[in-house]
Amino acid sequence: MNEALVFYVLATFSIISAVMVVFSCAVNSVLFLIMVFISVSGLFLLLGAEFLAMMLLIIYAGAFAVLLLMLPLMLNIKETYQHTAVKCSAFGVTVGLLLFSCLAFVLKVKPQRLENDVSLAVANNVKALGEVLYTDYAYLFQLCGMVLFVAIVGVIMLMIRNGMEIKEHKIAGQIIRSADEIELKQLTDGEK
Amino acid sequence: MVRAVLKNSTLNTMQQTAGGGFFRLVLEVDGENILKATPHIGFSHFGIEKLIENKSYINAVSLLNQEYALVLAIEKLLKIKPSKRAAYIRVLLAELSRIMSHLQTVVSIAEGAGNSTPSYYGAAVQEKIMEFLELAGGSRLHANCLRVGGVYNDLSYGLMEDIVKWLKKDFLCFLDNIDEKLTEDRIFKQRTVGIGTVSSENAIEWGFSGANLRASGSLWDLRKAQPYDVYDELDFEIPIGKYGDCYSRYLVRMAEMRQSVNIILQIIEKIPEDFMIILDDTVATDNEKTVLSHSSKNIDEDYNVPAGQCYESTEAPSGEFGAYLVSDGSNRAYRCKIRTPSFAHLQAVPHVLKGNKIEDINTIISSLGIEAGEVDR
Amino acid sequence: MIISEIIILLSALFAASVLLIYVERKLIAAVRLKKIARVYGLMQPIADAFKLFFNETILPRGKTQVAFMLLPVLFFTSIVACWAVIPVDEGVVLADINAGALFLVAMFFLSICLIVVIGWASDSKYAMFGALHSVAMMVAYELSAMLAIVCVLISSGSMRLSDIVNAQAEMWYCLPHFPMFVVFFIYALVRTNCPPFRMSESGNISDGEYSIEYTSVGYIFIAFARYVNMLLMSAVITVFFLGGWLPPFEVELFLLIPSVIWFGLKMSLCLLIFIFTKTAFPIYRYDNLVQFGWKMFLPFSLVWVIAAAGYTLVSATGKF
Amino acid sequence: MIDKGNINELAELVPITSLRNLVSDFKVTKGELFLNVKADSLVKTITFLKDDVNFQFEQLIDICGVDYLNREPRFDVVYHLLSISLNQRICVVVQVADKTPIPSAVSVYETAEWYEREVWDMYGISFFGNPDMCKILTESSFNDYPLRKDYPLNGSVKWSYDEKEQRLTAKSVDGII
Repeated sequence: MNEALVFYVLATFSIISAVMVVFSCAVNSVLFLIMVFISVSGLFLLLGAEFLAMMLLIIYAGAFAVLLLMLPLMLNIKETYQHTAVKCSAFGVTVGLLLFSCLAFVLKVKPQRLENDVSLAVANNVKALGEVLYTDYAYLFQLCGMVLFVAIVGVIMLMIRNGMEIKEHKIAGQIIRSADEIELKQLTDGEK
Repeated sequence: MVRAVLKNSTLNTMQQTAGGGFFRLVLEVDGENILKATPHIGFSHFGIEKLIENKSYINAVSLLNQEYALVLAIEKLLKIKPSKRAAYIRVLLAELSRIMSHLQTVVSIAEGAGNSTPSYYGAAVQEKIMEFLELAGGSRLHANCLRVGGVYNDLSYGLMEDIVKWLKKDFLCFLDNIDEKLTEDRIFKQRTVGIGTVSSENAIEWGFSGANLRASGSLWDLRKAQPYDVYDELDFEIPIGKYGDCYSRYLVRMAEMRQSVNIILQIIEKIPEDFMIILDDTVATDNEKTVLSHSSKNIDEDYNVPAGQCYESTEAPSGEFGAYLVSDGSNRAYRCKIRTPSFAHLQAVPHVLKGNKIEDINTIISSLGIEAGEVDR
Repeated sequence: MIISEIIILLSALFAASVLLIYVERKLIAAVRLKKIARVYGLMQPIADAFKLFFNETILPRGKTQVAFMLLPVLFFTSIVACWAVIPVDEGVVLADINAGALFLVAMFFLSICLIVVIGWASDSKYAMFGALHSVAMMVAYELSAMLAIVCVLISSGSMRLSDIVNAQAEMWYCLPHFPMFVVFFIYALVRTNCPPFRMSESGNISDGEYSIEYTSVGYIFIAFARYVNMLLMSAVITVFFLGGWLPPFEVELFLLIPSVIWFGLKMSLCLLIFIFTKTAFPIYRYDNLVQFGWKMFLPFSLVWVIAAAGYTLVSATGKF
Repeated sequence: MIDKGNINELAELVPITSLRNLVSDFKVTKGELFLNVKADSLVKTITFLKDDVNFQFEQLIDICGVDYLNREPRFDVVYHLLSISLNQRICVVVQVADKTPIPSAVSVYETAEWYEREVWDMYGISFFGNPDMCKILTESSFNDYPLRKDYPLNGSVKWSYDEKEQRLTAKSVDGII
């Protein structure tokens, strides 16, 4: 009873937040996205998937959302975003439908291995996840890593700017300087 | 499509200078880097020049090193010179307050780099110097002991011995301590070396003077080049920096403090015993009202200054401090323009800051020894 | 039941913070040759909090007022929540959950996220700059610190914090994982805002901290959260690297001392080092600091994780 | 190395160099050399003083205005130059009438900018060619030139904050002077 209550509260919360993500301005939508993550991680906890719940918080709410927040803050696109959201709605709906059909497909197929493997139920879920990830899905996992790597390189390339007058300092050169550079000189007059 | 215009953001900041005054600095930044900096001054302007024009000469006094140039200019117009002992006392007090000022700059460079602990040690030392100035002149911060024709009074008995004892024992220890803790500190070096570099040519072009000019490598010191009072009789060396960055400016100031100690020790040896304020008796016959003796009655009376104009400059701690005096023969200055070093240095701040990081602003501004009150006058 | 425990935890944290503030002021004053109040100085933080309570609350003009008021509380919660999983003694812990270490990491990330939002909600450029600084700096060290925790997890084989402590009965992890201990300690300095690894430069420096716009109650929460954070980081270091409540040697005399006191002693050692660094060093410049985090610590920690995992694997299976 | 040069030798150079066409008058008083120049030959003069090998005045120390109330033209603008390499000082004086702009020295000395702004702020002498000719020390709503001799020391208006209008307002306080 208690668990069911918590489930319904979290589920409603996450759905409402998810809807608000679409219908609010840039920064607010990211904040709602964080709420979605938090409530979904609560749902994971209810299922007993502690590792997944924490990972969701760490990766999405922690790292990912920080980056997402920086974007609208730095670019200051609070106002323009809302107009374009309407224009891009067709695109959004298409992507949404696509994702939903993927989910439906997965639910229908139901991977057999997860159902049957007894060891997974017994062992804690870190070990279980590790075994699945590094055996069956090893290549996909590596591919994800590659995608992230490319993204990092792309970001760094975007940030490199040429032609700006910025003073660079070499740390080694800075530390090597000593107080001996000061010369004591006499400013004598002509006779001396 | 989303079209965001990328604009550099501007920051409107209030900068605290080494001595505690404030001015406004508008920054245009790109991330961490300063693209443009515009100082706005005038927030502590109180019209000292107008006041000097409307007060008699005696009332136009301020901080010790600051009144020095004015006193010299008035003396030049009056064609008088202080007695040897008075001149030595002047130089001694000027060097003491130079130590105080350099110390303030040095600890505020450290504070700009994020370590405020040295400023507490510095405060104890400054307190001691202010005690000496109080014994010499009667007040702590505004020492107020220079007079036209000499000084306010002879140094009280035993004061010089106290100063020497303190300088030799405590102050040199303190300097060594700072050298040990700060000068060789890795992080301090990273915060000051190569920051705010000013080349020798630029330093001259941007109107630098004093320690900042010397840190850039120019051999120039008014105390030696155009000596006033008894500086030509004293033997001291001029520290010259190489690179003109914050670290050089810091080192030059540290070395100058040691030279000042050297100067004071020489003064104690050379100072003559007799105390008299006026030397040149001919002036007294020139103009009855300019009779200046050490009796306080005559000193506090007004005197007229012959008509004429002159420019006198002294080596104040932060640079060339000049006074351009126009007299019309009355007991008030017709025009007194005060040339402060900070005004010229602050004008160069936009050039120096350009391309540096936001975090370094404080280090750079304190290392230039800028004081907002001196800028505005 | 749980409510009374939470109240006990909060009051203990409050008392510890007050003591910490007093000791911090006293130590800094000692280093700087200043004189400050004696034992009565303990009342100062309480009086400060009381005074702040009656200060005027200043709200930003924009649409962010609700967030502005709520966020300090959330920030405070995200830090206090970490205390729920920290075992002070065998069995003395609010919630001894399986994934305790992960919970800590999640909360660390969440508090970073909240700092950005605090900067945004303040509706001021200076708070925003401060928040961006803090976050960039913390993220730069966060990953290496997480890898340091991963090393500990690999060695202990559990994510439950009390198991981690018990696994250190033979040897504290600060010895075999000494470089990781240093990494995590520096991360703690970054998080607790101690120079030379300070997140945001404040005082007379041009840009402020993320909390610059806060007054009154909001400021109380943020300031309190800071001290709780200092306590928390020292406790986390104690649990992960210094053997928690375990005495350093299994000597009869040491075993007589209650284990809570050992925990407290280790925490205060860490806190003393935090406070000492506050007065002794200048601050690294922001860009140097971030470079240091990304270019030195992260690759090194990665290598160390692989080495630790390899060693554990070899010693467990007995073959390469 | 650096000996203070003899100011009389420098003064002897004035009539024999190209300065003789630019300078209308010069005198040595109290060890200082004053050159009087016309406003239109000012820039040429200081350029020459900066570049010529005999003078080498690299630094502009100060620009200041002097108000001679009953004289015609009313103002003096005094340029103090310093030669670091030759250890010399020189004063260049320009006489200006009220409301007459004079050429700016910014093209020769960068530091002239703020000094000229200060003279403008205090005396109302404007400089053409200065990139940013605006007030520097007083606030923008202040319309007088305080260092002029006819500006009173005690103000006849008092500035105070008006609660109703939400701005600074000037109130007349007659009778104080």
